[in-house]
Amino acid sequence: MGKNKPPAKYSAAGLLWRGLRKQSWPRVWREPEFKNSYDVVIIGGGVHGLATAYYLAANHGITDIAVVDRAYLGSGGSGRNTAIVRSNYLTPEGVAFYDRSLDLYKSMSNDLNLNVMFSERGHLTLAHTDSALRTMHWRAEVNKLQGIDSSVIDPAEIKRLTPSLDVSTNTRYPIMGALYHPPGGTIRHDAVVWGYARGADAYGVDLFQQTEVLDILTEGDHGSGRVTGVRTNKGDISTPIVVNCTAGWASTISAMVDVQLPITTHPLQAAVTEPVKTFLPTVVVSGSLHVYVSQTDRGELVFGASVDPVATYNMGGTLEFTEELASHVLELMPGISKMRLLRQWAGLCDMTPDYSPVMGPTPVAGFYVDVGWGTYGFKAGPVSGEQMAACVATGETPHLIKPFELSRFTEGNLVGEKGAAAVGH
Amino acid sequence: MLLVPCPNCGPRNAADLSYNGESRPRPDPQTCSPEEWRTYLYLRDNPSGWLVESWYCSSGCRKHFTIERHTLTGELRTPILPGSKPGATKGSTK
Amino acid sequence: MASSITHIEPMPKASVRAAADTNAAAALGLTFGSAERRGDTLVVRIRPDEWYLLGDGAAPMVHGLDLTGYASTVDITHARHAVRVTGSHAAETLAKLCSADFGDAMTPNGAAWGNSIAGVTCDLVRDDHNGERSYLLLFDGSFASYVLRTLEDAAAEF
Amino acid sequence: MNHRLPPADGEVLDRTKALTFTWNGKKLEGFEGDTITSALMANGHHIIGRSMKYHRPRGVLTADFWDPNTTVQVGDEPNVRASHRKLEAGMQVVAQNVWPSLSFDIKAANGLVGRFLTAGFYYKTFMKPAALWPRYEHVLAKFAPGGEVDLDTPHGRYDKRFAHPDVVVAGGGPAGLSAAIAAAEAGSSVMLVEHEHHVGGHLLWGTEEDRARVADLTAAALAAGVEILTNSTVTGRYEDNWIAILQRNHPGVVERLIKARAKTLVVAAGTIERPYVFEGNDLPGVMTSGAVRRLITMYGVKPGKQAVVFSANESGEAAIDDLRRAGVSIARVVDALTGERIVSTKGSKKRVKEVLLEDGAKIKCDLVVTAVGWTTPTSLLNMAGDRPVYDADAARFFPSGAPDNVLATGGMVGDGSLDDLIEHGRVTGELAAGRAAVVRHRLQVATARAETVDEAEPGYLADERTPLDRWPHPELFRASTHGIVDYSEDVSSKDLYSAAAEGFDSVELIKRFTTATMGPSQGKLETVNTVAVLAQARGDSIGDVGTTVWRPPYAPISLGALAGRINEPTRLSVIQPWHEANGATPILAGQWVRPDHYGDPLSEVRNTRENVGIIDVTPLGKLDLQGPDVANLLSLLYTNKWMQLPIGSVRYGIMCAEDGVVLDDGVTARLDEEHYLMTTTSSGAARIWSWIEMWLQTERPEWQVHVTPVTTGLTSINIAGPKSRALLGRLTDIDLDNEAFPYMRVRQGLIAGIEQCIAWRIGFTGELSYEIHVPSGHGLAVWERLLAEGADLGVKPFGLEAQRIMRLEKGHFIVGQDTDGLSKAPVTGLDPLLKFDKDDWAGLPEVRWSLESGDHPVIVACQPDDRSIVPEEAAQILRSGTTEIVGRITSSRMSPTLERSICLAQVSKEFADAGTSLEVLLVDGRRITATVIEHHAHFDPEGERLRG
Ligand SMILES: Cc1cc2nc3c(=O)[nH]c(=O)nc-3n(C[C@H](O)[C@H](O)[C@H](O)COP(=O)(O)OP(=O)(O)OC[C@H]3O[C@@H](n4cnc5c(N)ncnc54)[C@H](O)[C@@H]3O)c2cc1C
Ligand SMILES: NC(=O)c1ccc[n+]([C@@H]2O[C@H](COP(=O)([O-])OP(=O)(O)OC[C@H]3O[C@@H](n4cnc5c(N)ncnc54)[C@H](O)[C@@H]3O)[C@@H](O)[C@H]2O)c1
Ligand SMILES: Cc1cc2nc3c(=O)[nH]c(=O)nc-3n(C[C@H](O)[C@H](O)[C@H](O)COP(=O)(O)O)c2cc1C
Ligand SMILES: [Zn+2]
Repeated sequence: MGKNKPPAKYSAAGLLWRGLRKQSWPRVWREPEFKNSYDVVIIGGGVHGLATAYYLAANHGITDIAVVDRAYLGSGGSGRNTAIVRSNYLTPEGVAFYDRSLDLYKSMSNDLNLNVMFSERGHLTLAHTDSALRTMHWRAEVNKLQGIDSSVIDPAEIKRLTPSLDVSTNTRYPIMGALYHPPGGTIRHDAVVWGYARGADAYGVDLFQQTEVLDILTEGDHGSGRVTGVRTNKGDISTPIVVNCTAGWASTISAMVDVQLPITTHPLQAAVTEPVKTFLPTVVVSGSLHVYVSQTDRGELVFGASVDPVATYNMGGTLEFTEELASHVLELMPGISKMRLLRQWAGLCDMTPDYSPVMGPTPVAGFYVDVGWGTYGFKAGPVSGEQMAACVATGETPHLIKPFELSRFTEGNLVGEKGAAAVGH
Repeated sequence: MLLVPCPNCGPRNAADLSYNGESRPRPDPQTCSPEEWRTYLYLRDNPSGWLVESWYCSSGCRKHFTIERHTLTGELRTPILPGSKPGATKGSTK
Repeated sequence: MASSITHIEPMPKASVRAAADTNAAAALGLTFGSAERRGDTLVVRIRPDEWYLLGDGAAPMVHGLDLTGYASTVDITHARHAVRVTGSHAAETLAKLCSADFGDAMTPNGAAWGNSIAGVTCDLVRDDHNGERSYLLLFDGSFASYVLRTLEDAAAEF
Repeated sequence: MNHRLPPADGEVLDRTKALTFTWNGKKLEGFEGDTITSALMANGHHIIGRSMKYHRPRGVLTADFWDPNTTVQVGDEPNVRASHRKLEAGMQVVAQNVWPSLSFDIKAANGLVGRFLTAGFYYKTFMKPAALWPRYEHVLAKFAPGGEVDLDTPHGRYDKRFAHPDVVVAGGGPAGLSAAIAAAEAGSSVMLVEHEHHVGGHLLWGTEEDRARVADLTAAALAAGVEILTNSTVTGRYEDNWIAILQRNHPGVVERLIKARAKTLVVAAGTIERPYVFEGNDLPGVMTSGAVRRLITMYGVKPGKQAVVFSANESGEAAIDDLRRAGVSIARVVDALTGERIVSTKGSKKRVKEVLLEDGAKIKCDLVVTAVGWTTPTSLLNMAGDRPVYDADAARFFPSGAPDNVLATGGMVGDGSLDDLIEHGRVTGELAAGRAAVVRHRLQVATARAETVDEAEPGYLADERTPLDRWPHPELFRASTHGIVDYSEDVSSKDLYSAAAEGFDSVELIKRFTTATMGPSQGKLETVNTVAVLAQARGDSIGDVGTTVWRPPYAPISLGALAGRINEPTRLSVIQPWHEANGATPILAGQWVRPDHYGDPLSEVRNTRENVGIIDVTPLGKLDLQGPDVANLLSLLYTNKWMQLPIGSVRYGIMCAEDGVVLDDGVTARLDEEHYLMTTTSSGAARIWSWIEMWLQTERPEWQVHVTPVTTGLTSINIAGPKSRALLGRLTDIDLDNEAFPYMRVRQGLIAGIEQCIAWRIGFTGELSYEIHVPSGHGLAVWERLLAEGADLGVKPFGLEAQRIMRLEKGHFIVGQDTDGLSKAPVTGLDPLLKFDKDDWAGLPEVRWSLESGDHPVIVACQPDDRSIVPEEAAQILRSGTTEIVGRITSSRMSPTLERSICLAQVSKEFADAGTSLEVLLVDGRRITATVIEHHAHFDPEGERLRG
């Protein structure tokens, strides 16, 4: 292709150098010209689409790729998620998969030469009932067997790790214990998106923003047949391979080739407070209270919840979300009632019946899906990109994602993550 | 909060009802194939647009009904009680 | 105190379920969502196919009904508890805990509807007494102490 | 108070009431009516905070809520808006974001290296070595801006209320007041919400005549019955005009959240004055014209001695008058309309000293006032779906069209004389009232009592308002120099230029990369300047760049107010007070509070097995079912058969969801020909009720079944143990003889003198037992009678824990504990209950296929070979010597009856046969063995005790 020039190297020295010479940095990615044909078209410029493009280029030498997004890069879930990263899932399939992602995250700042600020601060999932505690134990045991640092800790230990939590027993939802996962933490979500975009661009991948896919062109019968191209608001592109990485909008893209998905789209809401001096050192999740919280280095508390019950593509957000969030957070941390909510927003989540993704080929040849990311897909971005790239490049579904194929639904082999609480992150 | 027009009670806060999602026909359990049954169980159209879905007026009249909702704009139209005829748009205030 | 909150138990209560074409439905009448005093009994059409009979006359009234056809009755004296909120601030007190519109236009005297109060599913009947605002609340009895506590807390400002 | 002006008309101070407060520990005085800021300035303190990144000293910029530079800590409350919060006696006000002190801040050193700390610098550094990032992170976190949370802050009394006004008006300026009056006079109920402490909007710092108009309008509004809420903010507009209003001055509460379902929302939010971008624009002493006008007129504060005023509009002109009146000398008026421009300022660390103009003039001053135009706070309209459109002639954004139930008026939609604004407000108010009347009418018709609505629907009003003029205004955003664009985030126009050059050149990307507009004022001050600078950098038009998404809340809202009173419903059986008085340890089970045990669960088990125990099982879900089709319904929902259940019998059943997964279980009794009583699990009660209604209403509407929940109508007591018959026999007229009343039968009769009681013989505990259901008004009396009458039999209450142990001894599974979200019915091992010769039942196909495939796990009972070891529930079962998971322990206890540990487990089929040895991994890492036993029951597998 000839285009692959490594991007300008980011470093403290470079910063100093350019600062002194008042020189600005080059563009993070090109503004490419629209071509009418590509080897692969990836729909969705979120972490999944960009990582898939990056690994196709980096690991498999496939660089004639267009990534198209109808808005700006990261405008979907990837730009609006609360960026919690962990690998202490309930099923062995889940654990192996997410652990690979965590590994990729650990070396990402170096690999992509961009600081993604992975903050390995420890992740606590609180249990307020016997049965929640039992699930925590279950998860811990499965995790330990796979070499994941994960254990159940008692209220005294919880208090030591996170003094702002109320661990007294006379509350409506007493904290009885927690699943503690020291390698879990948060990451700068935007930086991950930009890092993959910059990396893919350097290999010659073309990134098109404000480019909406309106239809997928096929030959043969709809629902089977094969892909020949995509139609966008900027023109048609012919391609034998289309990868659907559109998360919340996954059904709308799959409907273009009559592939029905086990997905409903629900909004997931989040909010931040005004900044205060840091006091919350860990990530805290409570499944029964439908809330999770962490504090950024800028001092804001970032909150999330479980998905809204009503399926919708509307990202307006609701007042009820903030009300419930506040009352539940104050039950966990009564001392912060005077903090103020600064902004609330919502993103769309592609929920599946078994809280696990749908990845790999479909009955339409050349049409691949990497969807079903629900409320937990950001942390899976790197491994999904790596595995989907392998899947597309080799035509074989790698074993790490084999359990997540679309066919499991009609075959009745659902993944057991449903056993874990609805608020996972 | 969305106002959902119950055919009996009129517009009610969505929180007063329970949402049962996309309505879809149940295959005959004696004759259907696993494929058909699991399509009924798991697969959804999930359109960004008009969708026929079912709600339960759990704190009001306690009736199930179907309604068309636009999943992007939130517009609602033609609520119907099972067994009754469409067009009972009494509930709409829009 | 501008509003009074009374737990009026025990009060006899019956639920009558009857399809539109039954004699029981014809005898009980009323529009869905309204209530009427008949002697010492408050008759409430709380659902399209369900009436509450509240008060000492409930059992005799049930007795007098022709329950042939698709009709039945259940004694709900113990299943549902009644609380009465009366006084000039009754509506304001309830408006702190319940999303209903307590204005005369939407819920005039004699209105009855299902709703929730502070998270508890509840049937409400506006049943003014001598021109004074009054609401009857009926809800699952196990919530009684919670509902009373919450109502009293809400009323404290008045 | 050396900077206080003499008393004058228009001030909101009560000079008879002096208030003492402290500022960074130093005692100062202000007046009632002062804001914290005005009191500080009156005392000569004009540096109120430091900036977030470079820790530059900052003074008043806008002197209102949105002032980015005057955020302080007051006692235990962080991030207080000093320019909005009214002074109170005894307030302890402390500067935030400073270390070690406001006047000397070490972090200000950041300012020196500012050239290198360009936007997004941290993405480009600290990558190597990777191990060091956590340490860098730790240091960065120390720079977090904002105040400090005191974790011992109590949750104060916050409150909420719902409201159903016809019209909500957001904004109490002249346009809003006028709209409110008109709407109220047209018959609407109206709530007028004003963010400031007083209505009047910009007239408050206007002329005497302006204030007279405010007084008139206020009087008219009150006379028309408008509910006026001041110091209150419309914080959000959500679907279907669900409006959030934060009221900060309701008596008796800290704050109150009003949730209003408005039929029409009128947005009259006015305009916000925008700052000008130039070098040194964040030096203390640089202010907007609105700031000096407020300070002088409302708070009697002299903002400086010598001013340069950069003015492009009448607000600048008015500020000049105000300054003169306050005795501030005007060093120079820089007239933007004639093309004059400010280039930069110079100052000491503490204050601006000099202004440089484009014509080269340098003017000494200690105050620079800018009047360069307005930002339209379209936030609430955007929440309703409106997209703002830029008008280059007026140099501001305007709304483009909201839904019919949201109307904008006043400065947001145009300009005009005061009379024009009031007239536009009036017409808008009438339109709002007219549209609200239609909605009100439709609502009344749509609710059930439609018959009570006589009048015809009012005609729907079209929007025929004459639009307000848009006055021309120069496009003034930035000087030829760079300066701060986002004060609270310390983002300069230079940062925006370099971010755009790097490719972050859409408005959303530049926001995320530089954090411009992401701070506490959320773009109220900085959006337009950000967009304008980006447009310049891109060589594009402001309109093409567009704005970022505005989102709720309009103004930050406390978590306390959002939470309100924290009400969490709890349910109690009528016996619960007795349990508590008698030493029960409570446990929360869903919403129910129940006795876990009364001190010693093991002895409760022993007593029940030896004598007789009673347990309060009221939370068991109970549904009264009546009608000719009940048996059909039961056959459809349970996996087993129900058509032939004789009157007087009970039967156990399990229910599946349509995917075959076990949903619930319980027993149902046939009381009469068409009358049944169903029990469900406690947690399943509500779910199963709506599940049944769903089937009846949507799948089998022709069936006739009436379902009534009676869970708490009946107090349920299980009397268990060998002496249960003797005990119950003393209280009832029911014939308890084993022949007359065998196992799995139901009888009705008198118990403890109470009529209409139900008793059935079932045995969750494995003992001879009677479960009685008595009308709950008598539940406590019956409970006490049982204890009194059975004293000689050794009757004792037992709690949930003893019941759990006994059911485990008996091998009964618990839905959701021994099964999980993927356990289809065959997992229970109760194959005889799965009837495939029925036409249909919920989940039938999946259960059949699961059974046919045979590869499902099953529940087995097993016993550790070391009888003293009780494996943890959730301990994993492994293929011997490997780490392959083949099952897990789901229930586990020490059995007091067998004096050994006992378990239920889910294992793969291959490990399910009796006698199989299981390898169990304990949580502490030890591996032990356990043996699968033949039956689920560890105790009395043949069931002789319960049948006896
Ligand atoms: C509030 C919130 C909090 C979350 N918290 C976490 C968390 O803590 N941890 C975690 O792991 N996960 C979390 N998630 C989930 C996570 O954000 C998503 O699963 C993940 O970002 C999905 O990434 P993606 O690349 O697949 O999709 P997205 O990032 O959503 O990208 C899809 C893209 O497709 C584009 N698109 C859609 N239709 C078209 C079309 N027709 N043509 C062209 N482009 C199109 C969209 O514009 C979008 O940019 C959260 C999600 C939300 C909403
Ligand atoms: N703002 C100024 O400083 C100023 C000065 C001179 C003239 N003007 C002109 O006056 C006209 C504006 O008159 P007007 O009546 O439309 O506005 P106004 O600015 O007089 O009043 C608007 C009021 O709305 C309040 N408000 C805004 N959002 C709110 C919310 N979400 N909740 C509660 N209150 C909220 C503000 O606090 C303000 O008091 C414009 O033409 C403007 O150019 C304005
Ligand atoms: C982890 C995280 C932290 C955020 N912090 C802030 C913040 O400090 N200030 C802010 O205005 N928005 C913050 N946001 C929200 C964004 O401004 C924005 O609302 C979100 O990305 C959704 O985009 P949209 O509002 O444009 O739809 C944050 C978002 C995320 C995911
Ligand atoms: Zn209804």
